[in-house]
Amino acid sequence: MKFGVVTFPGSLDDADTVYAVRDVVGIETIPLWHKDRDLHGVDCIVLPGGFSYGDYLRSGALARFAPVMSSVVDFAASGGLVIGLCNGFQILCEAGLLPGALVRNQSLTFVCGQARVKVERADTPFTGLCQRGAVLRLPIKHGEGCFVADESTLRRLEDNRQVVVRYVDEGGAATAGANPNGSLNNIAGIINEGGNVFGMMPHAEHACEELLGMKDGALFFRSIESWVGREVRR
Amino acid sequence: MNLSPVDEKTALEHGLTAEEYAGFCEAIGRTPNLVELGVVSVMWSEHCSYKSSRAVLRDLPKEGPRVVQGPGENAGAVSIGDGLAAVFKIESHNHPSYIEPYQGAATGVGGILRDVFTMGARPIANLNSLRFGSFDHPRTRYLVSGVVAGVGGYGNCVGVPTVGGEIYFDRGYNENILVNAFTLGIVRENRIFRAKASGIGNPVLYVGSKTGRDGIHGASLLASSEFDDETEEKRPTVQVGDPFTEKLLIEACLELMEKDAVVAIQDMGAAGLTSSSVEMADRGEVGIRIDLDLVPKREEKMTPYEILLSESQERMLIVARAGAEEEVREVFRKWDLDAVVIGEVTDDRRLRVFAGGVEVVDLPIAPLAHGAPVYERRWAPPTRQADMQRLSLTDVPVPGDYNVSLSRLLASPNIASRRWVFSQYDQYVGGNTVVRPGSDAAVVRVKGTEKALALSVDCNSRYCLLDPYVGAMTAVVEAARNVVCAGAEPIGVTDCLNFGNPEKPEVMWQFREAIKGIRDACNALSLPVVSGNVSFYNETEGRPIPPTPTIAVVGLIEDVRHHCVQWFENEGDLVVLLGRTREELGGSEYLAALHGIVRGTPPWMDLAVEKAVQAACLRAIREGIVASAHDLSEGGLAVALAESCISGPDEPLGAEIELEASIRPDAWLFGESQSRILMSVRSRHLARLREIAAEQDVHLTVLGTVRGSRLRIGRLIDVDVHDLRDTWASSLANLMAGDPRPEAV
Amino acid sequence: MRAKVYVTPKAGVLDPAGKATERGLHALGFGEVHDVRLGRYITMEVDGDPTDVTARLDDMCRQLLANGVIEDYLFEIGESGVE
Amino acid sequence: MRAKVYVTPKAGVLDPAGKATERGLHALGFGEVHDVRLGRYITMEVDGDPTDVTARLDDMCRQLLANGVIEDYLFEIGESGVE
Ligand SMILES: Nc1ncnc2c1ncn2[C@@H]1O[C@H](COP(=O)(O)OP(=O)(O)O)[C@@H](O)[C@H]1O
Ligand SMILES: [Mg+2]
Repeated sequence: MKFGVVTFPGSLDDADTVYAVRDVVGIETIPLWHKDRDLHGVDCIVLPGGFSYGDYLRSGALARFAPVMSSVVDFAASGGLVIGLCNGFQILCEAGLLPGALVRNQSLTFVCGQARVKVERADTPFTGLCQRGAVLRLPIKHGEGCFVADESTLRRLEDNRQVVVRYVDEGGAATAGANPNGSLNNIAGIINEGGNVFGMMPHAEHACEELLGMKDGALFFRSIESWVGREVRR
Repeated sequence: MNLSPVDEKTALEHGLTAEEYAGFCEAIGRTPNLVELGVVSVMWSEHCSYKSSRAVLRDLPKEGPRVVQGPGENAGAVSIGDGLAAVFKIESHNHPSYIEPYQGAATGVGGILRDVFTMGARPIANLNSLRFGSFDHPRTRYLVSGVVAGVGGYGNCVGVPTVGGEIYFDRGYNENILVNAFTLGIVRENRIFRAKASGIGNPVLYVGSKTGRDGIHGASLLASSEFDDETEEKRPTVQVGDPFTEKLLIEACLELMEKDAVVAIQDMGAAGLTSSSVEMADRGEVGIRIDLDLVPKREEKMTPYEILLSESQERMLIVARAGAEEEVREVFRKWDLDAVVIGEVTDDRRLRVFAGGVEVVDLPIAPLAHGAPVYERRWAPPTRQADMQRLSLTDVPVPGDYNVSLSRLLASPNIASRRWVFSQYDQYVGGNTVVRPGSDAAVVRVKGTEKALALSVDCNSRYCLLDPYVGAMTAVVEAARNVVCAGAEPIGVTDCLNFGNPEKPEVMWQFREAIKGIRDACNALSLPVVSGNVSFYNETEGRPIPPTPTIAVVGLIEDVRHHCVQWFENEGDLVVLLGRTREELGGSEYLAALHGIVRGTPPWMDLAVEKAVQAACLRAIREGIVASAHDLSEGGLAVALAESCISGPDEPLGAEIELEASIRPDAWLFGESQSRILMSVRSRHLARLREIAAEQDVHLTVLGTVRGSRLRIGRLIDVDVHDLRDTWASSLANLMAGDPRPEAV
Repeated sequence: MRAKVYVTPKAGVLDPAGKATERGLHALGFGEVHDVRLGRYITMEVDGDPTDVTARLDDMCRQLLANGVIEDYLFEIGESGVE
Repeated sequence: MRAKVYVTPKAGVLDPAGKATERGLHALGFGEVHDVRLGRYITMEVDGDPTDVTARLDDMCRQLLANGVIEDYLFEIGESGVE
């Protein structure tokens, strides 16, 4: 099992992701460079957090044109696993690999803190080791994390059970108070119809180490590892 | 291009005095032209030359066994072992932030980051220290929301976490806010880069953003007729930051520094190309020749004057090894940045600048740099000083209901939770933040080692107003005490000295007293000052700000597992106080917020006692017997107790304090006696803690027990901690909610 | 030649920035304002044959300047309109 | 009535967003583009006497919609212009 973490100009959590997955969780992980189309045989691509190209026009708008992204699109089309965290989620939406878009937080301010998310689907490659309904604690830090989509898209997402994680309160209820950015239906992360492309605003990579206060994030990377392991055996 | 000699009138318009102008003419043996006048006026400005402060700053202790780089470079550096050094500095960006709060604060953060990564250090943490006017001033909310968004906007986008800081509100800053930004970076000790040009013939490269007409000094001057034919746009423009480019610049510079190509490097900060080239040449005792035609420009028809004095952001000047030009260009190309050879190092110890084939500047380096004037400004205490220090407590009524007093104090903008501020900052990026904002000091681990660094920035300017000597001392020891409470040994200081007009004797007196205070405190705690910044002329309509010598302390934790936080951890732990409580209310937040009184003398400071308390606390934390440690500051014992109950990430814990007041109850609860630390420990560790305290001759009192969900203090206070938390947690957000202006619509 | 591009949030798509701006205006006493929508206004110089420019601008908008999922766009070419 | 507000970075002020957008357009093969500047486009409904609206809008721009230190603004009232 090998992860590849893409560095775009302006990526910020790329090195942290490599460190967390490789050195803390202990799964082979290599950096990928935005100008390089070669994916170096990775099993899962991570699009990390940050402000790719400054995110000045719209977050994620420019990153999708990087040379590496054409390989990512092909990889996803052939069923490869892709996970986008924060800016990575924004890029996946901009690239059309995930539906909807992420716009300015309702508060119009950047928000950093801990969020609780409920795992709505434990049968995806990204969440296989989670309990369905489990409430995880993960950091968030973004200015444009408000998930929006038109009504029919939103309905389709819910009907197809593509919402993987949702912002909830301690009791597991998706209340307005638990919603840090105004996302429709408290959506924190979604998966594509094919079930191989996943994006979420919370930062799994910053929740892998007890010393840093949270470790639920490691579940996502371990889930992917175990899913890939099973695929290989099959 | 007009290169004829200037006259004295123009020199005065540039802010030089008649004597300075005459002195400069004499030093260079002729009358400068306008471009040269621009160069000398910025080099001799207070900001670049430290002409009013240099003589006084000599007093600060700058040496110590850990010091790798003291003041004089872009930033200071102290060794943290394992071949690594911590590089840090704090800097002000006060005036720009008042004019344009978002961009002013943002570019302040950008500037201090460059100071640190020019040394070869990767920035891993930012702090910010902010001062605003009171909430009844119409501009305060606008300034607060803009500055906080700007600090976050820049730091978040470059990927350096903001892990702490301070923010205070006081009428004294109504028209003159303070924005001080701090950056800490880590570097291998033997790979520190300095800004000392050398190697005759070595190329000088310009890297980063293009030059525009940003923030050129002397706004009034630009309107002078001399510029009519050459300047399209006379209006001086505000500097706008581009954190994305800065991020690329960080990566490119650090990557380049891994190679053997860089001889010297400096960022283009205040006075841009001028000060960076002059200072690099001065340190290396060489000359420098620059061709302005080669400088990448953003705008057309820029004059040599504008190019030399532009303060466009995200730019650096590099002296490279001859022959390494292509290597430099290649690295910058990888990061999509400009890198252009614009000149070379020369042996004539002169600054020579060419434009359009014409020599527009030919000046000796020495008089521009260390030849700048040094003033012994006159000083005298303000006439009101003695009066301000008079306080008669008999005239201060004791509160009827201490629950109400506590709750009002917790809602005071100077004590309430700062979450509204720091939730706008990325605290996680970098993956090193062990203790995020919200405890006495932030803790960041040092990857690849067992170590961590604790950081705190502090200054109680009310104390400094009432007694700048004691106030400045207190700033140092409080920052150090915060770091100790996190389990760290303080190892270095950087200061940002924000004062009024130094030409006023009262301001100079405040400044001198403050320096003495910093000196004495640093000497007592064996703390070197390795970098700093002076910001004078913080006044409006003749009224100076309260003296604000902001102090940041960096502390070392040898084993990151032994870090400590301020909130109670376990039901049943004993609550213990180190240090003594005196009947002291002068300068307290209690008097100011609840009685509207700002007078008296600040709390007594005994440096020997302080040192002992810190030593005892650190010892106990290192032995692993402390569950929580919290410095007592604004709001005193009661506020510290409340904070330990409610500031943690989980459910609040209550406490039962049996002890009764032995002095005036409001002084006992809310007085701000120094050198005190509130701890919680498992009862089985009490005996050992007593031993440690006895060894250091530190007074120890067992106050009570962590228990339940009420905070009960003797017969004075009995409240539900959830209520306290709600009051404390929502206050700043409520105060800011009155701001109709969403930042950067 | 000069081109101006107007990008607006699609009708029906949540516009938090527009809403916040409206709240801000109300708080400042401009209660007469409603339906505030916040978009982008992009100006640029474009070289080339005027007949091609329209098609090129349309490409730019579709590929980059607007996000078709949530935004509409319009553009103008030439010296007319608001500077 | 309908109002449209155009907010643009002042001439000479660095516009990182415009710069990044220009670079993005170049990378996408739109090399014919230069001087890209990025501003805001705000639309709203305003009630009230048409003769007062101009003054009110000017106030809104100065107080909230534009940052006078680094931005210029312009507005249009009525049905004309780009929707
Ligand atoms: N401007 C700011 N930016 C980031 N963190 C801040 C800021 N102001 C305060 N904080 C954080 O809030 C907490 C409380 O600050 P403060 O009241 O100054 O603490 P103390 O009195 O212990 O020095 C600290 O953790 C501090 O780092
Ligand atoms: Mg403090």
